[in-house]
Amino acid sequence: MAREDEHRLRERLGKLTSLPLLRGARVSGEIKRLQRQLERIEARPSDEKIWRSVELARHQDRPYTLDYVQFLLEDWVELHGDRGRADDAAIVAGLGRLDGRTVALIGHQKGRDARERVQRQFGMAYPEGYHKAIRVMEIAGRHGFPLVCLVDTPGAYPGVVAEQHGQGGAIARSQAAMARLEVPTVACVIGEGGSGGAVALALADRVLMQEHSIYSVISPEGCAAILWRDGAEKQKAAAAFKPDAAHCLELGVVDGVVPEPPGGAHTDPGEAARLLREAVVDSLDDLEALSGEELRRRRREKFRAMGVYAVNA
Amino acid sequence: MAREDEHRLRERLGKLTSLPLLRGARVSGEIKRLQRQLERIEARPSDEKIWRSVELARHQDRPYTLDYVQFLLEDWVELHGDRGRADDAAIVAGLGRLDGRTVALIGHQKGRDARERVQRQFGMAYPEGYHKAIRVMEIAGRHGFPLVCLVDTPGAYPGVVAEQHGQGGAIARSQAAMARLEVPTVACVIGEGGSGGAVALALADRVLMQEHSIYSVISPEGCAAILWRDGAEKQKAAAAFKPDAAHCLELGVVDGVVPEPPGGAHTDPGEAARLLREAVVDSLDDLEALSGEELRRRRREKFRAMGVYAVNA
Amino acid sequence: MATPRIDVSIEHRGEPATATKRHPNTCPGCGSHYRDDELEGSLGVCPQCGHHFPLRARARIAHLADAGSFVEEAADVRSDDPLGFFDLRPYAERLAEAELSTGLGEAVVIGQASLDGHPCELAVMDFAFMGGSMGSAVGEKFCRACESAVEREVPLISVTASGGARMQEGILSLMQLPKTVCAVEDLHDAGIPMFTVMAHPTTAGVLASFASLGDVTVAEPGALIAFTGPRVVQQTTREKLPEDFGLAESNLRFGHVDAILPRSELRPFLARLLRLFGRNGA
Amino acid sequence: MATPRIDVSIEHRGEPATATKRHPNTCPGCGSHYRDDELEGSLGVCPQCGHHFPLRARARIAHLADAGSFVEEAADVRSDDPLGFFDLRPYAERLAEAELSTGLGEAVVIGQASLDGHPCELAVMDFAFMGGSMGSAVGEKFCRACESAVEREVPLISVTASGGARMQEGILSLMQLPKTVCAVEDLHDAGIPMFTVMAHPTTAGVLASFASLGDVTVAEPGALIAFTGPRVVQQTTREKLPEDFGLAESNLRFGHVDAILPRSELRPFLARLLRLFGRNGA
Ligand SMILES: [Zn+2]
Ligand SMILES: [Zn+2]
Repeated sequence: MAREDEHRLRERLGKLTSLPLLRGARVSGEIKRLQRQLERIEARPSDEKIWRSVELARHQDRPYTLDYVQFLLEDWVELHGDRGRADDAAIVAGLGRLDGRTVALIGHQKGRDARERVQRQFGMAYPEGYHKAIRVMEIAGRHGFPLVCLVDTPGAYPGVVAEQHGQGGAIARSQAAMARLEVPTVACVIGEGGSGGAVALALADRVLMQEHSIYSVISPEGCAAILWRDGAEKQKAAAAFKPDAAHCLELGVVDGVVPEPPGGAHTDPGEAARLLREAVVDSLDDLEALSGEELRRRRREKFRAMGVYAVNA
Repeated sequence: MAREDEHRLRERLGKLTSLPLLRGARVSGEIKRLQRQLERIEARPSDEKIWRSVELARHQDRPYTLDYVQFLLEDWVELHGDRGRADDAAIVAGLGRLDGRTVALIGHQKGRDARERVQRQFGMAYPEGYHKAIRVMEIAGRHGFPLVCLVDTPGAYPGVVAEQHGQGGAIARSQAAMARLEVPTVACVIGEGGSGGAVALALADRVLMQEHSIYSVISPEGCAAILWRDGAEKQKAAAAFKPDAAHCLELGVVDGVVPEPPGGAHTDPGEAARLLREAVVDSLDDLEALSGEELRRRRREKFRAMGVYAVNA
Repeated sequence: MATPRIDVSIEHRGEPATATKRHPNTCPGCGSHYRDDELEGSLGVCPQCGHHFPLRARARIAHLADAGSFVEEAADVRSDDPLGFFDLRPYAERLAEAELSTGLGEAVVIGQASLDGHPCELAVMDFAFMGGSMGSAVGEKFCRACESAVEREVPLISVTASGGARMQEGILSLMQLPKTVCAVEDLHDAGIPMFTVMAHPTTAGVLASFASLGDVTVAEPGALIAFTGPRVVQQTTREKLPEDFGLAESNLRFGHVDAILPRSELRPFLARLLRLFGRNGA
Repeated sequence: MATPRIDVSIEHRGEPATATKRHPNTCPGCGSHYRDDELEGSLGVCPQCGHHFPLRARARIAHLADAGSFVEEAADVRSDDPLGFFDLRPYAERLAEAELSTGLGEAVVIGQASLDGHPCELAVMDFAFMGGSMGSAVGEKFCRACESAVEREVPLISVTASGGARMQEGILSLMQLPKTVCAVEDLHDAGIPMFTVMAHPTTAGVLASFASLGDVTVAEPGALIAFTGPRVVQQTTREKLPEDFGLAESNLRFGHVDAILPRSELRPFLARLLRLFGRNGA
């Protein structure tokens, strides 16, 4: 399997020099990073490794969005509220300076202790959270601030009021707002990238995943309950739908994998943040070479090309 | 007084030929209409006449927005909901064909009987009503449909939940949406143009008033209660702040007065609708000669110039 | 509250796991039973109580498109099996079975048509094909419908019926959300209108992407329209659900759809919209 | 419910008509009394309980602007009396009295300044001038502040304190809503940021126009921020009002402001915003 995997990645590396987004001096750094990833990923993750990522992605000590904000940004100003109904604490948004430039940052936010978990609904946003995100995206667009999104949610909040307030429409409109932006956008999955609630913040020019994060259409438990009719088959489900970073990269769903300290991001949050910062800044440096119109066009083209289907002869 | 008034109107007529919005063939029609108005308005309305307009504007049989829709539009399709929380029945919005062109129409809607009055909150919208309006304005903008607004509200709903949902911000954003549109916009006050709740739908290229409608910053009762400390002084208050069409025209707040059948619009709704239709269509015909950008620029300039102030030497 | 982890799932209103299987031609509203030709004659609407039975994609197209006007597009686009997905049965087997039982290549049918003489593009989903779930092929076909509409400068009419994303394609099925959103944004930018008809059920990934972005949105009576369906909400939050949770009627009240239309009124309504949104009002 | 007809009014939280007149230097929060110089030294914040006394426009500018940096603009713009308005007293007399008692020409002071070295434009309202009500002169001066900010490509900082529209100018005062909204839209289009500081009270016409359209909006603790004030809501709807109805804290909870900042933190916060929104992050 290792051979096959290496081949795939080398193939990706081979394509890289012709990728329109990566040009000139930046390409060499990009290749180096991918080569480092290549070295780390010696084999396609085993089923056990996939499950280990699920556990690490949900680890209770894993750094959350506001932890990374502390490491990444200067002059952080958190912005609150959707200007309509609420300030949803499951999504945080604000402005700060990253490597000398002002960026807008939006991320899901889980709670660290029991009280905060309830206050932030375990990182599961209501429509109000996505409306707040859209509002801050519009500020970014108006003032030319690049947008950085950190994705970390089990999914959008599955409640009565959330439905009444239009959960589906809010997620659709958050993606639409990202599809319209004419500023550089980078998203990174830093923990759980759960379904629509996650992708609402991930329609970006560059989508990254931390090494031990997961990105999936459904939770392993949910998938097991529906397809195996037994929630306990969650490991089997995860092995089948492959939410780990290596597979997402292989499927072309994400543009890069951000390494974590050995043992996972929670073992050394400072180092995890340093690695995240490097990846985000490199991506922004690349993207800032392009006009807003060009960014938008390429962003849409990228997502337009996603998926694997057959064409019957 | 009649002399002075006639002088003012004639002065307005004199300026008309140089008004940049009215050019070529349309000007003659415009002048004719103003001349007809001039003939109707023989004297500055007396205090009694002002109060008569207040009563007619609020007359329980006065045609409401949906009554005019019946007369004005073909292929009417009402659009519902703010896509976030509610469908506020105090504002109706939709699409229809007016004189061969598709327009978006938005208006306050009062109820005719007790049940409907409650359902429509006496024509006093919640923020949700303004959000619905903004949504339909955006559809108009996207597809190049001219926007027609019919204004008829005692004011925005003065309730706890309306405040919690952001009444002030909603009214501000509805105006802002109108300030951004690049399609022709016409608003007509068809009854009560009460305060912020009214102006939220009236930041238009052309603002008209029906002859017996009123347009005011506060209700006569409210003004009397505050300034005279006695709500019963409402007639005195109305005489002082002059909410009638003639005075609004004189102050440059509205661009034209739409005649009503003798005795008021409710005495002959069909004729009132015919006169309204003529005024709206004429306005649209004029405005459609201009580019979207030009419309927006002139619209903002018009409102930028509103107000009377002194400059101390 | 335990941490809920599910938010995309395929589920079916009014069909508890324990219920005895009802014959598809028996009305869940009033218990009347119909022959196939009876239901066809009534557009799948129960003459007794007005219940709207699911309408298959071909039947929907036959109803909406002017006779002989429909020209199917992208019929050759089929699902692949990128993950080699295998739950209780292989995905490939499920696909083959769906194709056999429905006579369709995928859960959506797209193509050119005219309605009341107005040229338009149709994208019609079919719940019978794997619960109308959205995988790569559905996403691709919807995008092609958008592009065909843009190219021919005609409005797009989209009829949705979907339990959500197609889990068997893993993360690729989730990517159909941003993919279809981008296609709709291109449509918007080109000034092409999109009208959405939400049939039962319109849920999860489809609701959270293209279905919510139409210029005008109407729903069929009684259709479930929810991002998270009632069973999952109930299981994860233990909340008491309102009687009409997630139904079209509730969605109208909460401002999410423009109208609820009985099937018989749908065609004239769409014709009216096509007149209104036609170039130069034509 | 009788049909309520009021929705713009000047009113004052915590000042029922029947209350005995409190000395302006007596804290309504804790009853402490201060000398003028004591309050000046504490930026008008009660050292005992943190209550924020109203801050006059000049004092606010002295606090926010770098020493000597403020250059007033449009000081010559004054109110006129277009309606010859006369209630219990003539409007002209009220204006003269306001000018005498406040030393200001109008309820807003605008001008160029720098804050922590960052050039900016200030538009600061003063509640002491006829309740901070917005007439033609206030609207005009606010628009000029926008234009000055656009011309010099510097951010606009707007501090609001207003009971609403100035009734004595009738419909012309209402027209200041769309007028100032247009000015802010021009500002937005030019890419110039606007930061809004909502002081007590920010209500009615001002809240329903420019005050709500800033890029970043902060409020002072305890400030009343409402379109319709509590007294009118109570009178017209007979609803029971929540304890914190319309207060800054309630507005934060309902998502209408970005933050509540004690006056001592306002200047560093604005300096941070000016750094963030500076050209090239400078
Ligand atoms: Zn039945
Ligand atoms: Zn105190």
